[in-house]
Amino acid sequence: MSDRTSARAPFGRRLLSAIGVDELGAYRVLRVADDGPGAEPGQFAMLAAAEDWGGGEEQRPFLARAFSFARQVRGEAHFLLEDVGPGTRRLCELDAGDGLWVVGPLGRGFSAPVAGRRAILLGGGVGIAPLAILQDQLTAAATTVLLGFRDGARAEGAALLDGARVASDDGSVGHHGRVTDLLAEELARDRNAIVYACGPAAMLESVRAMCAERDVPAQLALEAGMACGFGACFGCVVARRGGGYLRVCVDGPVLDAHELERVDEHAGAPV
Amino acid sequence: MSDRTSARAPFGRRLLSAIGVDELGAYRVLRVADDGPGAEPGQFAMLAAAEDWGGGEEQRPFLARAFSFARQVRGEAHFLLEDVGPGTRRLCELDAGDGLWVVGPLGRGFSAPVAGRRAILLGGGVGIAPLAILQDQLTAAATTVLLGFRDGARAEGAALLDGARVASDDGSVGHHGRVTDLLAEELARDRNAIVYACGPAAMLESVRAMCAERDVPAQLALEAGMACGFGACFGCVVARRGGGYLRVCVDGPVLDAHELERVDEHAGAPV
Amino acid sequence: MSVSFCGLELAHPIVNGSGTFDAIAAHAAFGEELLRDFPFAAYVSKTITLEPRAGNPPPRLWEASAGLINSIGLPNKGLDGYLRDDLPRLAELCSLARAGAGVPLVTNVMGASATELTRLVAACEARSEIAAIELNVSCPNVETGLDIGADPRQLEEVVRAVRPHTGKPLIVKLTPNTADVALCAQAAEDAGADSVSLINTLRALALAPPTTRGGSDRAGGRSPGRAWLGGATGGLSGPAVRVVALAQVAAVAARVQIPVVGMGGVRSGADARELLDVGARLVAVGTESFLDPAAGGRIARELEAITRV
Amino acid sequence: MSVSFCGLELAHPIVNGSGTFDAIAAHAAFGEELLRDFPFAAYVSKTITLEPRAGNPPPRLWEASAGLINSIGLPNKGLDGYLRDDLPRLAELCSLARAGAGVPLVTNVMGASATELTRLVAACEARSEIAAIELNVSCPNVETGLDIGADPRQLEEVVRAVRPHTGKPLIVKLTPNTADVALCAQAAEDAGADSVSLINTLRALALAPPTTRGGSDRAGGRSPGRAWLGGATGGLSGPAVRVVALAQVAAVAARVQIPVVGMGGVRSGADARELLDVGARLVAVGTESFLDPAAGGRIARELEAITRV
Ligand SMILES: Cc1cc2nc3c(=O)[nH]c(=O)nc-3n(C[C@H](O)[C@H](O)[C@H](O)COP(=O)(O)OP(=O)(O)OC[C@H]3O[C@@H](n4cnc5c(N)ncnc54)[C@H](O)[C@@H]3O)c2cc1C
Ligand SMILES: Cc1cc2nc3c(=O)[nH]c(=O)nc-3n(C[C@H](O)[C@H](O)[C@H](O)COP(=O)(O)OP(=O)(O)OC[C@H]3O[C@@H](n4cnc5c(N)ncnc54)[C@H](O)[C@@H]3O)c2cc1C
Ligand SMILES: Cc1cc2nc3c(=O)[nH]c(=O)nc-3n(C[C@H](O)[C@H](O)[C@H](O)COP(=O)(O)O)c2cc1C
Ligand SMILES: Cc1cc2nc3c(=O)[nH]c(=O)nc-3n(C[C@H](O)[C@H](O)[C@H](O)COP(=O)(O)O)c2cc1C
Ligand code: FES
Ligand code: FES
Repeated sequence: MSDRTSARAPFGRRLLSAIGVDELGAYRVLRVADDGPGAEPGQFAMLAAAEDWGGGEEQRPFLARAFSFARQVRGEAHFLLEDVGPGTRRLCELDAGDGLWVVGPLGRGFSAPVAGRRAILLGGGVGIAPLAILQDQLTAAATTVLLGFRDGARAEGAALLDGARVASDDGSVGHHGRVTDLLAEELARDRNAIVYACGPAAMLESVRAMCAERDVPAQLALEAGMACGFGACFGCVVARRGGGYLRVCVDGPVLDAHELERVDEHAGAPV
Repeated sequence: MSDRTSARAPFGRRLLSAIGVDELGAYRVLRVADDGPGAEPGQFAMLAAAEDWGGGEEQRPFLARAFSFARQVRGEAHFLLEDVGPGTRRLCELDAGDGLWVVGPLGRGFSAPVAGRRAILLGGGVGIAPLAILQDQLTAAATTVLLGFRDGARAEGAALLDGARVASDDGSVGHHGRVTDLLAEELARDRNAIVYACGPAAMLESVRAMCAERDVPAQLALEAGMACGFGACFGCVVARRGGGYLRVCVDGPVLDAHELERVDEHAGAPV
Repeated sequence: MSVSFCGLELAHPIVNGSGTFDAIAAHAAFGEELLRDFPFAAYVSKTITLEPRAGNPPPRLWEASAGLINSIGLPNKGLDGYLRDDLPRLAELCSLARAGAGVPLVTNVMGASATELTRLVAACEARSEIAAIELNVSCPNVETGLDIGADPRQLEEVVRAVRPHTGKPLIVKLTPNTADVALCAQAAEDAGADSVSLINTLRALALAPPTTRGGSDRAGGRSPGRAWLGGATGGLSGPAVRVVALAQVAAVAARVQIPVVGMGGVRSGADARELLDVGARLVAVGTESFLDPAAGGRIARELEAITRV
Repeated sequence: MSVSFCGLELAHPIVNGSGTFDAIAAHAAFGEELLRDFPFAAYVSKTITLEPRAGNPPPRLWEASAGLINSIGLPNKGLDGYLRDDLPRLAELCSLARAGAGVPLVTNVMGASATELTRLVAACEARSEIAAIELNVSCPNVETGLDIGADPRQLEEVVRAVRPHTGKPLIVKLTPNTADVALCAQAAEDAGADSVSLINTLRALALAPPTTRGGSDRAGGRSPGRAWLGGATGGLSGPAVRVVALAQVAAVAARVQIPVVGMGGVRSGADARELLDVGARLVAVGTESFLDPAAGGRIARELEAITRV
């Protein structure tokens, strides 16, 4: 994991093939045979099925879809999928050997924790994906993992990381309430930490606010509707503190909490 | 088989399911579980796959596609398919149990042979489809079957009918030449016949001309690009003798040769 | 979901787009089921002209990405033929539609000039079977239709000339091939139109594929840029145009007071809901009926289900 | 497949559509491979305005049927920022592109008036890095861009005013949201334009989905007809508009003598071939680059393969 210089993507989309799609509670883990460059934790790829992408009543999906690298192991890239629409649905239905158009790794990932600070990995819903690959590479630093989910089926996603404290909105698993309650506890216990967060906009916004208040550094992995993923369309913006906009795909997806006034409602993972 | 009053289609598209797709040389036979009304020989249905219809680079197919009933047996409707584009390709890839949107049976079929006349069934390429179901129902009348194909792989389609004399453009099977050569022979031998023809436009045109010359009645099953299949779009027309146009989907697809000045280049089966 | 439109009480807001549903042919194909489950709350005839028209030479259709290009060329029997043969039959079918409840019959007419349109409208005025009249000033396949509809001034003149000749609801069908469709809608309203409908098809072009299915060239030798359609250019409809239609309908509904009939690429109740949400009073279904003759009814039911939520 | 365009010699006919490829960002993402396999034979900058613009608030994108609606709002650093920061960097990248062979740099500018446009053009004239200038009079997201471009008279005035201020090739990018685009092209030619380019995006609207992925309503309670895009209406691009673009490019190429840059929904060499066949000199690729940053190069190769046949 580097300091804000991230892995470079091969130019042009690559045709890779799916190894398989495994269930993980309410989520799916898509495994892709990927001989490409290693991804920085927090980087993403634009994915589209090579066959049967679009059509039907909606005549969608048309564009590729953005997904965080959840893990990279021996020539495999793993992506954590939540079926929220036609694109994710199609990707969840990929069979072993099916072709996949891939552009990436793209964007700027998480940066290394300041020495001596505990790394708190805080994820909500499918937003836990980039924290898994982050944990894989944070071997050195002491880490605390806090994950929040809507319900029990989604909470099974926690298996993607080691030693997670879990919260669920419906109380079916772990703490009955928000994962940010757990963050409050942890920071109350020891503030000498850096927070790496990814999840719904509302969650990211309270993480931003809490960390600002307690003056704890925080890196937020944002989301935004994307057409290209490499800075071409200027479509994926969020408001930057002090005016103007940032392109989530090239200025992020990981942004330092200080770069934002607040986290826009559109800038988070599927709720 | 009636006299120009054809079977009526249920109103609205029906969701049927594919039983399977069998190879028949260069063609495929799509078998569909169909509890609908019996089709008249020459009638057709508009078909579209319920899933994965469209999308991809071309963002096609969008409309349903027209196919002649090739056979109906115990709750099964059979269609003979030739892969000539995205729609036929998708239909050729249907798996057992896959859903299919079906509108039909549509159009006006062949009419019964005048008593005492021999029925000559003349087909070219995938145009042999409606002749199979016609033969099934022509039990009474004496019939002669003449089929022409581009090559050997296509000529295997002849198995769809009984006792066919075959011609092939490349000479790989049967008569080396055009199926209309065989028609000339047959009519030279005995003109007391009625010709039922379906195939490429050029073939239908020479059948029309030959029969007109020899004043042998002929019924031609035409094709045309169709959007609806039930007379709604006025898109499927061919020029009518004496001016104006006929809608192939409702005035045909089977037309009496006399209704046409000539067979338009767009009015035949895939070449 | 019943709705009133220019004094007509409709069972639901879904009607057909002119020229996309031939009730006579559909009845022949589908029989009584069509009448029992008639998909539209009002029936709109295809465009009628003063003189008979054979329409454009084939091919008349091209499948585009998520859409259809047509160049039909308004084939019709002409005013006299329509009044003599088709109108009585259509009126009968409309009276039997929806299991006898009946649906109003709208006749769509097009003329090359105010004079022609006036004759057409006056003739419709005289026929009690006709509940409302739609002026097609927007068909991209016919020069005049385009010109009149695209220019607010000309459009206003024509509608003013026609208006006095009928007391029936007068719907002006606008062309989408214009810089500011709201201006055209405004002109129609100022001239006394009771409603505007849109969108008609977007001008589009399809070229003959260099090679046909057999690999042999239909045209005999590559002829670059050769138009596929017998009518050369055509009109694009279907899902591809839906969001363009939505923008135009929203702009028009925001501008005029008269009810708007919105159409363009509607495939579902959700699509219809969007047109209503931006201000349309009725929604017309065209191309989707080609994929499913019963689409109008399905869309009306889906619409009711969403709306009840 | 080399082609000459307004005195520039291009290696092939494929360029990028303005605003659809940020060479600086792409170089940061893909590195030297981008320069080695640079997908375009000329590079067109995104639209530059006199003053800096932040662009429209998000969301800025909506996926339509076989297309994309955008409401970006022309974010840019303004003329001074462009000349100071971006132009030198873009010029450097263009000179290194195609393994050092280099590609000409076209700068696209937009102004709310002839005066603004004149200042922009004059400034570009003074910079040797700029090989040609494209006037954006067609952006549907910005009122003025639309108005100027849609009205042949206004368009002619503006181009006449601007023309004397540059000796560089002047390309006028036309709006497709007009009644007769050939008339606008004619006006541009009469006023001294060296080329016209089209189509820009079709005005389109997307509504916020009543419920979001979680089933909860983003807006808090159904708000019918609420626009999804921060800029309200947007512009449609991609395959959905291809046949509309083909019709407009054909109409324009038939009308004017100056070379035409055709674009709209091009995904393949076959699509590009069709635009060339109806009279375009160059073909621009926009939305397809989003699906594949290297699309331009692939399309150029496919085009060459078809054309050789
Ligand atoms: C950097 C980044 C990383 C991501 N990582 C992951 C990940 O690891 N795992 C994961 O599951 N997801 C991830 N996402 C989110 C994922 O990209 C989206 O869920 C996906 O694009 C949805 O596509 P869809 O077709 O399934 O759903 P869509 O139909 O695109 O709908 C998804 C949401 O978009 C909106 N929407 C609905 N219709 C449209 C439309 N026509 N046009 C535009 N927006 C519409 C609605 O809010 C809807 O809820 C990531 C996103 C980004 C930007
Ligand atoms: C009454 C009737 C009965 C038929 N019966 C049979 C049958 O039994 N078996 C069978 O295999 N076929 C039959 N056909 C033909 C069949 O409908 C067509 O082969 C099919 O529609 C082709 O669809 P596609 O998507 O595979 O190919 P398409 O892409 O539609 O191409 C097929 C041909 O259409 C033209 N074409 C190409 N692109 C387009 C486009 N974008 N829009 C419009 N035209 C285009 C070209 O000439 C091309 O060769 C019948 C047709 C009719 C009208
Ligand atoms: C095949 C076809 C024929 C049409 N004929 C007419 C017509 O005769 N008169 C008319 O006003 N509009 C006509 N239209 C336009 C439709 O009424 C409608 O405005 C347009 O198709 C957009 O709606 P849709 O996308 O739901 O089809 C026709 C459209 C199609 C596709
Ligand atoms: C996201 C996006 C941004 C665009 N920005 C500009 C722009 O800044 N200036 C301009 O003249 N055209 C702009 N366009 C229009 C394109 O250059 C092109 O004309 C249009 O997208 C049609 O081509 P396509 O279908 O290949 O994308 C933009 C298009 C898109 C999709
Ligand atoms: S997604 Fe296109 S600029 Fe970010
Ligand atoms: S296919 Fe529509 S009228 Fe024949």
